[in-house]
Amino acid sequence: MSTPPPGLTRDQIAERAAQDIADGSYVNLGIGMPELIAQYVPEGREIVLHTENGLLGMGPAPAPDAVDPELINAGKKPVTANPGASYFHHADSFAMVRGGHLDLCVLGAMEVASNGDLANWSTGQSDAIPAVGGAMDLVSGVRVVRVMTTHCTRDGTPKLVEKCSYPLTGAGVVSRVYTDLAVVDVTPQGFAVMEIAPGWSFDEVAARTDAPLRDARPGVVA
Amino acid sequence: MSTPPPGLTRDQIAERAAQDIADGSYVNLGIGMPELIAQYVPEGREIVLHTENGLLGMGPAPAPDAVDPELINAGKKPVTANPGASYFHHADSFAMVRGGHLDLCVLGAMEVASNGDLANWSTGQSDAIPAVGGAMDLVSGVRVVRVMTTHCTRDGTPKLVEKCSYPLTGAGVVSRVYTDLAVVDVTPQGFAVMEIAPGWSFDEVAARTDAPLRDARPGVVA
Amino acid sequence: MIDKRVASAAEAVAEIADGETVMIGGFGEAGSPIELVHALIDQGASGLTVISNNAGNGQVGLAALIRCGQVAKIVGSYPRSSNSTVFADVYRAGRIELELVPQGTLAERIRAGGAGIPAFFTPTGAATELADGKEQRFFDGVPHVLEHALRADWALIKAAAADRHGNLLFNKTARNFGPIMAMAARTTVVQAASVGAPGSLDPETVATPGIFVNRVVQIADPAQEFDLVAQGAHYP
Amino acid sequence: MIDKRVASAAEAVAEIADGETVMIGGFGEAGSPIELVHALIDQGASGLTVISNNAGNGQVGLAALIRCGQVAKIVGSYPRSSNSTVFADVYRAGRIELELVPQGTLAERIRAGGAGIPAFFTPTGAATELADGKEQRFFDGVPHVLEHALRADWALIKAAAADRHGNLLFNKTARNFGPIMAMAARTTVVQAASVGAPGSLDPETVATPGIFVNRVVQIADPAQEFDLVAQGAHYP
Repeated sequence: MSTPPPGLTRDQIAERAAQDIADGSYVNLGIGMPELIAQYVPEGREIVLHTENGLLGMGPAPAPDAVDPELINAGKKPVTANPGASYFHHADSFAMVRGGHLDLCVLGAMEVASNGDLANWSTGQSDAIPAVGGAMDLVSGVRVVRVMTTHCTRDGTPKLVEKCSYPLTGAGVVSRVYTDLAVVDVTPQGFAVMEIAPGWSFDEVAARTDAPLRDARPGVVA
Repeated sequence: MSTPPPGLTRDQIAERAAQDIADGSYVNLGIGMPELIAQYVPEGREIVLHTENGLLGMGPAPAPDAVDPELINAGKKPVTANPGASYFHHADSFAMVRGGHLDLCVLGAMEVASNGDLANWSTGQSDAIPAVGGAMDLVSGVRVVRVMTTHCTRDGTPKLVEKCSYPLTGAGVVSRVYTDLAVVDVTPQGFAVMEIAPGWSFDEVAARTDAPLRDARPGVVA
Repeated sequence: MIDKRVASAAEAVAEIADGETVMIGGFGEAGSPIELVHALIDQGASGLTVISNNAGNGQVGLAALIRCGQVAKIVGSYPRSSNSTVFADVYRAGRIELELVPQGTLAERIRAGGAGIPAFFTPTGAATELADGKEQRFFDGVPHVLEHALRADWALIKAAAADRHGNLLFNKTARNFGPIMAMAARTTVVQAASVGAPGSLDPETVATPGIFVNRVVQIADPAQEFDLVAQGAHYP
Repeated sequence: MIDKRVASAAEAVAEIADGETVMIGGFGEAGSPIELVHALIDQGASGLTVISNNAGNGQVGLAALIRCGQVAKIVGSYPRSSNSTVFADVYRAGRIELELVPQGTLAERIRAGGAGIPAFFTPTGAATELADGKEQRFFDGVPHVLEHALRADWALIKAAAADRHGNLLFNKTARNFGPIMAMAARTTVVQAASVGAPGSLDPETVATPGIFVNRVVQIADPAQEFDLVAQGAHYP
């Protein structure tokens, strides 16, 4: 088969993920790639970003001369607060998370299984420093959990798998995955491809996925 | 035996109970008679009153023309807030109670048993309207629970008993009782009389108590 | 755009359906969302389960809702009132069910409902008849009971100030159950004396973040239940 | 008279004893009670169990406390740091124990410790290896784990403003664990940039009521851990 073109850039994935966020949503964006999504919320939609360290209504990064070291996000980077923001302590913040008050979170992933299992906190390696943060809370409490990730690791190993090999963050929690190659839904029948990156074929995406894929693109008869 | 003089007035009982409140204490005073205690805190001692509906630093009743219907105590009466006060919601208020943060509460009683059991919420009568409020929370969480009450009911029935006949508020919770006739401690050996009202004898108090009494007054050899 | 304002109390409570569970804020007469409760009386939903610390005062608000026969069950801690016989009369007539809960347990069960905690152990009420039939367990030698979260279809609460996002400030001890009921209901309806633009409230002082609020009705000059009861007012 | 002020950070932490449990506020570099932690380093108590979301940054604060060998165990959610290898080095050398807790469970366990709730069920972490060995139970068909309260001998936290009674205000996301740790310790020590008379703080906006606070030290111009780490500062 011919070599496909490059997949979507990180910004393009973020832009695609942002299109699915409804006006008025309360959203938590995971540390790293998912943070980019905030920059692509379509014009005319107002969303409220939650950062689990204690801020609802998070705004963009401040100008370098306006950094307040006591106003940071969960990734420990300086941020701002939008009009209508509020500050609260950690127990209240995770009451929002665990209590089902957030509409959506978009997290990074090491692996997503075709039953919706997510692994994104530990490689299980004995010399790694264990660290979990708020990921398990988010996946168990937020109404809709999506993932934004590269389709494969840097060495080409698929991240969409039949069964996670890394320790789980949560079981059966992911409903949709945005990658550089495709938009993939988790369904009762496993992974369903909803969209494919320009220049890529279903078979090329399937070859880079370690689980059965169903072609569910609108207009495509599988 | 000769008829003893009247016992202490409600104000005198309150004054006596107030003397045992240490400077700097956080205190909850039950609805009714115990509320009087606030008026008799000895000069030079600063105490902070908690009212479980959501105020720490409760002050005295306001002037009639300064009543705010949204500033009330647990007895639903208008109060004021002292400098250093704070308002909070009910879950935070009872976190203070249940979490052991209050030094002392003084409650009313229908019965106190010699093992410290307290009954003060229900007569168990089938036509009564059941109501418990915060009493059970207070007795299970506050470090020291004392009682202020008349020694007997209006019809002369003793309130200090060997075993409560009414439904319990809490088991083994009361450590000291202030009445119009005596100050009585609850000890591992049962009730111990620490002080007696002027003009009253130990035997006269014992005759109005429905449990064994030990005379533990300083200087008295039992 | 996030705009949780609705035009009237009637509109805010229009969808409350027969048989649903409604949390109603307030402690005694402080913090009662009188205008919302009266709108619920006008609306007529019946067979309601009401979660509220008390059972109303005088002949207005929750007492009137009960008198109108709309409440099948009360979950609360202190339904006795020195200024109303409405609950007592209906209860003695066997026309209302009561689940009596210690006040702190009531608050914690509501907070748990809002925080995604389905159940917790508490020492409150252990070794009393209110623990009968409940799972018990000892921690550090002290008996505790397992208590379950409370949630509701609706919460009706009163705030002093709000913004378009539903952020809330309360007034003094009228705060009482407002913030936790807002967390524990599927749809939280707030009456607020003022409703400003986002940014009108200091983010450090917001007592209820807007994420917990669904609808805000401005009632610029709310009646005080305290005053209505003192005046002998009767609703409807 | 209630006066919780103490003259210095050294005096405030003087009684912390070997083997005790210390909660340390802060998330990342925001809200770190740097001056209190440095006083604890000077004081020298060892064998401590530290409850803190992270495990320190750079070579100051909690990272320095660990480097000095004073910490036997960390209870936290995210001890990795992009700007410090202190914890990683000590952990790989087998010289520190780690109890890893999901961040929301950590917060809820601390809040439970302060609220007199010995244990609660949470869905977080169920069906993961962090639930291994824990009691599990289904609610509404969803697996939950039983988590136990966390308490401590000491809490060291940072506030923006305090009064003589120990009422506290915080600054933005530096609030993080401060209010709940204050509830869960036998002795809560606060460093605050300003300490006023009772009445200097608006009672509607107090984030931590003074009942949860035992000692207040004024540190008028506190160092920001963020700045110290950026400067490559090293303590002691």
